[in-house]
Amino acid sequence: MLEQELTLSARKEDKYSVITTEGYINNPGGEKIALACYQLMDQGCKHFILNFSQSKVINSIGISILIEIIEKVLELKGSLCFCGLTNTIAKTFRIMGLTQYTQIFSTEEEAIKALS
Amino acid sequence: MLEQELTLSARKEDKYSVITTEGYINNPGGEKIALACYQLMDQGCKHFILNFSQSKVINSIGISILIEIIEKVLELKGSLCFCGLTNTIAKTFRIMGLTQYTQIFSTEEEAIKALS
Amino acid sequence: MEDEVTLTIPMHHDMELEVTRIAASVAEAMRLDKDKIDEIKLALIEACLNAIEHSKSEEKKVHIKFKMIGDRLEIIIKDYGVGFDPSKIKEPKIEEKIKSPSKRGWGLKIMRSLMDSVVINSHKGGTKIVMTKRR
Amino acid sequence: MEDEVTLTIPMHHDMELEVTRIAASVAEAMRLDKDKIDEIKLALIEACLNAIEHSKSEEKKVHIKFKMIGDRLEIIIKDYGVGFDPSKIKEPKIEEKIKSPSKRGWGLKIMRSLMDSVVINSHKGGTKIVMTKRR
Ligand SMILES: Nc1ncnc2c1ncn2[C@@H]1O[C@H](COP(=O)(O)OP(=O)(O)O)[C@@H](O)[C@H]1O
Ligand SMILES: Nc1ncnc2c1ncn2[C@@H]1O[C@H](COP(=O)(O)OP(=O)(O)O)[C@@H](O)[C@H]1O
Repeated sequence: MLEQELTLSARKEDKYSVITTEGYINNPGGEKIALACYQLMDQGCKHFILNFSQSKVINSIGISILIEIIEKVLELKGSLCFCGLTNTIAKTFRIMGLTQYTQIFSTEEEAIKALS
Repeated sequence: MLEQELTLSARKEDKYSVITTEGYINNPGGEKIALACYQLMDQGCKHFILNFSQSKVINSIGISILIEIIEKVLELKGSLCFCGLTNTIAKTFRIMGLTQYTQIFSTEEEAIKALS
Repeated sequence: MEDEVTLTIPMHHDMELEVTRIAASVAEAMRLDKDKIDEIKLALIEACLNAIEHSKSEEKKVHIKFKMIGDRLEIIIKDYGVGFDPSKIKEPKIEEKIKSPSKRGWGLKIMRSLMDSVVINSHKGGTKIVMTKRR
Repeated sequence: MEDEVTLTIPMHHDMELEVTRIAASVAEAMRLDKDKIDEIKLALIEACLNAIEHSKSEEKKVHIKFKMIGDRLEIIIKDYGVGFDPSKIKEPKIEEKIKSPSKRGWGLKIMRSLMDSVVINSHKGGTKIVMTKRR
């Protein structure tokens, strides 16, 4: 649906960057997130907080793009964490094993605290 | 749908009563509104404001019960008006000619002002 | 681009709301504005209610098809019931209804008023209504 | 009480979201809780995406049926495509995927993890998936 098209905003801090998305994390949605992350990596950012509190729907194609981002972050010896996940998205990430490589926080504040 | 089942609250003032509904104005929804109005009529109330701002969906069975209420109100030489209608519900009431017997106000405040 | 979504629902009251959700989501995808979507929803509720209430269909189902044809949404509502003769249905008048014991009979008028076009095809084998709305 | 809602959608990306809306509304009517509804939605998205992406169906349609059987919701997703052999699909492992160029292959695992049961029936004429979830 058109209304679901993903939009995002990125905020670069000293030690980390926060990417907040809104909408469906499908193929194009995932690509947008990846692009934003890769641009931040080019600017030297290594630690990422993905705030999905306004993204209630995801699919496995979107998630596989997230795995790509995680791979790149690990290569940089950086870190990536999620916050604002619905119970179902968090459960899915756990089932898939994403939590071996990333952390899940309830809120952005908690994620920031853990990174500071 | 269950979540759409109509609920309502009634407020009796000196000169008028306000009935505020939430949910689908279908057959059982309309019957609930009628029951509330008839109970208020028994208590001597003649002027009614129906606030539908939380009722976004209606059907013609619900509307025909509203016509029944209007008939009773006219017999009592009282009045009935609506507020908080969606554009489509207001348009439908106009098409049906309900506006010959009732007034439509944007807000409850305007309806109250007109009755005072 | 021509796209179709079809939906079959059992003949229960309130199932008409399921249909309006799909309608809204199809119409949103076509970028119809909010008021037009609301009008489509109400017209569709009436068409479904008529099938549910009057068709006496033995299979007890209503079949709905949404066709997206450019900027036009066409909705077909079908039942395999007893049918009726639309030319025999009297136009309702509020002046009469308000005094009459039966206040019903507004569904077809509401459909026709809210949609750009409504075509009814009804015979002993059932009823088919084709309604359209442009963006 | 057994009730059925059927829905046919064209094979376009994002049409899977239309399906989740009907699913949500059926599941709400059955009073499944919010998390279960979300799980059904994601499983259903994956089933529809697979039909859209992999079936190569010539009619280019996905057929979905929702059956409400007491406190159990059964969802059947069908395509008339090329089919596949589920026993040949390797279980994805994150340790491998993270190093592999292809990160895909999670759909079936997600469906199986989120639903109470998933039965796949696939052959050259197409694929039928039956998923269930209890209240
Ligand atoms: N699908 C249908 N099958 C059989 N009869 C129908 C159908 N739709 C409408 N009708 C007939 O047309 C009449 C007028 O319908 P309508 O204007 O919607 O008002 P109402 O449903 O309140 O009677 C109905 O009373 C019924 O006799
Ligand atoms: N409806 C279908 N028609 C044909 N092949 C399918 C279908 N569903 C799944 N498959 C096959 O099963 C594989 C695994 O599917 P899945 O686990 O959803 O992961 P992905 O879709 O990411 O490949 C697909 O790559 C495809 O080969």
